[in-house]
Amino acid sequence: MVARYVGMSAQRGRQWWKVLLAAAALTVSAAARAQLAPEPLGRVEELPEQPSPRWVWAIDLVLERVSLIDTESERYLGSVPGGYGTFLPLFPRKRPEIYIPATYYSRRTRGERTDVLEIHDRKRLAFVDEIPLPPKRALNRISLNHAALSDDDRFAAIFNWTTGTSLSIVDLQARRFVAEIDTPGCSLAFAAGARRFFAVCPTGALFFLELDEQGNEKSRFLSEPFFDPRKDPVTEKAVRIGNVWYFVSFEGIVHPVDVSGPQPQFLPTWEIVSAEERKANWRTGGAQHLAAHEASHRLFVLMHQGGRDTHKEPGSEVWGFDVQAHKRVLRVPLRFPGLTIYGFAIEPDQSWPWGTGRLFRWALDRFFPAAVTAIVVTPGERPWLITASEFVGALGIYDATDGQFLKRVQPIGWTTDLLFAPYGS
Amino acid sequence: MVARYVGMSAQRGRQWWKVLLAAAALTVSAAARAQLAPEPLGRVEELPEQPSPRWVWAIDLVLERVSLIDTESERYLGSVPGGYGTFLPLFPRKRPEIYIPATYYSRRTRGERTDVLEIHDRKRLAFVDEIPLPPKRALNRISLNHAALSDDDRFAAIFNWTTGTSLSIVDLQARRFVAEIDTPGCSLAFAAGARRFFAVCPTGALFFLELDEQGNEKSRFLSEPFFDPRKDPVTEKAVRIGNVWYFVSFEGIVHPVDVSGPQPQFLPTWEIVSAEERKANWRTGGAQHLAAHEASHRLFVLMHQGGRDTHKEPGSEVWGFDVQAHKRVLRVPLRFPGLTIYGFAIEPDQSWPWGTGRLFRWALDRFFPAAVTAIVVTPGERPWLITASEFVGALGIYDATDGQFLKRVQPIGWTTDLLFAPYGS
Amino acid sequence: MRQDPGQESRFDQWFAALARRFAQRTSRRSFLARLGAFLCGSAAYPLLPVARAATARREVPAGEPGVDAPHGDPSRCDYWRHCAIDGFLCSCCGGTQRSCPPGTIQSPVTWIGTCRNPADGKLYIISYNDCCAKHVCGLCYCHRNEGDKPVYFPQRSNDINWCHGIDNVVYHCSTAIVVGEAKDV
Amino acid sequence: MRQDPGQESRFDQWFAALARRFAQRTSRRSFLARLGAFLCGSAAYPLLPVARAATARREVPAGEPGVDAPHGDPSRCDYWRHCAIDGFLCSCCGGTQRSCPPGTIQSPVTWIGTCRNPADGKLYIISYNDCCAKHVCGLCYCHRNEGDKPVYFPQRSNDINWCHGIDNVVYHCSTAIVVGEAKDV
Repeated sequence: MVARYVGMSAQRGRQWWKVLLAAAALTVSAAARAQLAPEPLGRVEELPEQPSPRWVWAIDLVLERVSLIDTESERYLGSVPGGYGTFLPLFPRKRPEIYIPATYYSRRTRGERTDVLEIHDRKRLAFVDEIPLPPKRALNRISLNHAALSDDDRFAAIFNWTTGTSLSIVDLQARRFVAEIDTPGCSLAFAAGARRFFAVCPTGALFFLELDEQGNEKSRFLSEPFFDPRKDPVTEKAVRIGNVWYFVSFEGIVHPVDVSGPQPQFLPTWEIVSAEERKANWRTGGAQHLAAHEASHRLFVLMHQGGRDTHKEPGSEVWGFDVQAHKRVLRVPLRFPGLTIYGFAIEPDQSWPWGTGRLFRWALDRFFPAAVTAIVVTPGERPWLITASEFVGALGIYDATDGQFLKRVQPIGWTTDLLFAPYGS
Repeated sequence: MVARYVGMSAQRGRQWWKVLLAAAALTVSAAARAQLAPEPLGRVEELPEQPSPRWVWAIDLVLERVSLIDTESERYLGSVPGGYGTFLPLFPRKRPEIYIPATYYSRRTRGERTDVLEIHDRKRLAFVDEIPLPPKRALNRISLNHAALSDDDRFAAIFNWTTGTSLSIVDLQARRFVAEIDTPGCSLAFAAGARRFFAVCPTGALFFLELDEQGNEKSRFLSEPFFDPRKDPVTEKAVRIGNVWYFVSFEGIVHPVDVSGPQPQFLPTWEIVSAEERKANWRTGGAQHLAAHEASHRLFVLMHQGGRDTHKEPGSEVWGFDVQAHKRVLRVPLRFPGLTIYGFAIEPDQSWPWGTGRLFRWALDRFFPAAVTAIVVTPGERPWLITASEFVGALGIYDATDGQFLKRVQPIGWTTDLLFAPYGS
Repeated sequence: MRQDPGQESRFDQWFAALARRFAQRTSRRSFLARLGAFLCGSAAYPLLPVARAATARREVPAGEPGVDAPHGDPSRCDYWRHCAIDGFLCSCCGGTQRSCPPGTIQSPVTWIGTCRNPADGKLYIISYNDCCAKHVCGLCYCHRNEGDKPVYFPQRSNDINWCHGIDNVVYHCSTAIVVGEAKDV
Repeated sequence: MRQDPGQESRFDQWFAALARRFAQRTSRRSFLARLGAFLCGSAAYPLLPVARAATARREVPAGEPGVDAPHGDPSRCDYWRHCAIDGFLCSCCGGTQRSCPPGTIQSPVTWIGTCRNPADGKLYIISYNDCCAKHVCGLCYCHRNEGDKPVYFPQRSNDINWCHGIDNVVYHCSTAIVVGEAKDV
């Protein structure tokens, strides 16, 4: 709908070409007698069995879906719908499936509410099955860590928020809802082993939930507070490397939590900003401001310059840290991921007058705020840093090893909320 | 979501103001000791009993609703949701209600389909009741004349399209579905009296359906063809003045159909474009390219300059005709209704540097294509011509008597599909 | 419509003046803002210099102009087969001009157009089968109306939602499939 | 961030040059297009010179700055009560900063902020009750984070969907209601 005029301008262009064509047709037709054969109906595409580490999923809240993009070949591969409101897709390591905790009303925004865990096939990107859930899942602005898969893909935990808090446990092997287990005022859902999840409490403590083989509660454990939510809270957007979860606070303190043992180990904290950088007001912020690369033990943090309470402001740089050395090893100045309007990319091509293309690119990179709100890093050998800005359907691609800007991939939608690169090689 | 940065820029501004404020506060606080009282919770607005002729409803397909705007006071009054896909709201003359033929899937875009005729209260803009329909209503791009109310508001007819065609008849007094009545390949739904509807057939004929007191079929009648759909089809967007429906063809021929008698009377056709104008390629086009003013017997037609097959191209002028004299009495050059992005109006205000406001307005009106896709005229004494462009949430307002441009009313949404001014005084 | 060549120069003068003036009294950013505010509209509408969708799939059958020809790129609105299409191009949504994106269902019923293939100068009947059962694709919208008729003339109407003959009427995108050669009209 | 005054003049030169060059080789329309294409982005983002919503309702209680003061207009994001809001302003959606639009339901539970009223220099507790049960309003989005905390600290988190304590969690818009004076902190 939205780009009807675009179609029309193309049409105007066509009127003009028609003249040439008429001519062309006459001349050509004598020569080339290429006769097109009738084509089969009903063809539907399928994806290869083996996903690529550079396949990236991107949530678009306006188009109500999560889209799959091959950043290597720069192809839009397809999408999976998300239902009403925000949602967090889950990507199992073993099964060729995608799980979507989704919410529906019988009349779109009124009537009866139904929550389900949807199972979609990864090859056909088609709905397969749904598992009914208590209609309680949290519909918060940023859905990161609002659901989790156990390390063996057997169980899913979905975070419920009704002013009270709980976790819905689903057995993905048996494809059935197991139990709703209350979490004493603690929020979110993080995996910590094959039978364990944890949540963050308002006190700054962690609440651990151990499951039995059926997925019912086996035991629970409340840790000591490891930070002060009133002084300097950690964000909800922690990322995991191996058995360590990395929480980062508004002021840039990294709180590593090792969940390998029976009890969580709060490893020594460290800072991502030096004294001078702090003076220069460098802070982390954004919707998805952390990313990790397992193999190289790298933590990537989205940074900007701003005062207090700017913990949701978009970023202008990404800083890469070695989580073992606690040292910064990479500093990537960011560019705006790409200009799209109503799903159309504004990008120089042959139709642009000579020189204007280079001018446009230069001006875009030179004068345009990077405005990056989400980052992710692809797994595997030569990792790529993928960036997005929430009001455009575009991806900025960088070499995650040396920070080199590689390319833009667009259009991929109308808006871009969160990014996922789940397919390790 | 979409305008987060706007909030932020405001925020930056605020940082600056804080300084002033701190100062201000100190000085002021001593003097003005205005103490704000706690405010009540739970307040919900209601509309006045008596609607105004200058209340205009505007469909926004991106925000999935029809919004009510008081074009006189320039206030956004509220909205009614529309369910999945395109829809045509119905506005009864007698009851303080709004009817929405709506479609829902149990899982948003999959699962079981349910079609209902929704009843919403005009004062509270709240859902009241729903009447189940056969899940067959047509979901075409432009919903104009896809449903109709009988002249006495007793019955509604909803156009069904499943490659076959039919009408769903609803008794609005008893609030119950009465019957699905097939229309032999004929489409759309127009009112022609208290117990009669008609549809347009592919042959260029009209199909009339007479109902009994219960709303069941009493008799049917197929007219002679009154135009040639292959040569010069009339559009689906006919408007009504008294008992005459005015159909206008792609080439600008007006086909008036008088439905007052037991049989339709095809009145003499007339043209809206002179020979010279035709040479200058003046054509009618747009999504909602016709409007009518009952009292003054005026027909308003959205016009543009373009070649064949431009019957959906946006308009640059509105021409007003006296349907009795078949003469043009008004020619209104149009302006772009207004620039909005993500529901924000780009409009000069005190925050703009001196002079830039006037420059902006001047440039907008001088260089910007009018790009009008929908028009409507308010009923009553001093009618207003209301214009909209489908990719912006803005209304352009003109005096429908002398064509004077009066003002812009914005923002009213993200996109604007169709307009309705149903409240005659 | 408002293409008045006589205005060209006046406009440029005005524009240069405007630019200087803005630059003097406001910061670069707000300068861009004011200007952008006015222009972005223009950009968003008929004037939009949209690039062909780089993320689209370009499947080019033998006997067609080829992706680099003006009408040869299936991801462009002016691809020759699109002469009567109204919808989102499946080539941009995970499918091609001849196949549906993963997880959608192709509607068996449809409307048709008659388009000329520049490569052989012949007219072909093009069937614009919709791909259905997933929410609207939203990429590469294209609307052309050669021979389009109102909805009461279905087989030639591109305003109709053609997701029918299957159990879901949710529209996702449109294909453009060659049915056969048409008699020259 | 990229506010480098030193660039000012260079930019303007570049710009003037660009303008002339474009004007020479392209029509006014496509000139606007190219330029607009680049600028509209800038306009759509931090730089956007959005007007206050003319269609909003401005209910100004006694003891507040008043609509013409920078922080006095309830339809503006920088209205003093909005210091910790994240959502669409109900004043733009058919309600006011203190009441919900017709046909919505006000959530009884909510998050709060502490904002200073410029008119009396005092701090007030503001309750940002959501109006619910209608699809998102989409007008006058405003996001400010003074004192905002993560979702695990609910009473101070504006990222939480607060449509609760009623039978429908669909979010439409947010109010900003004075609960009472706060101890100066």
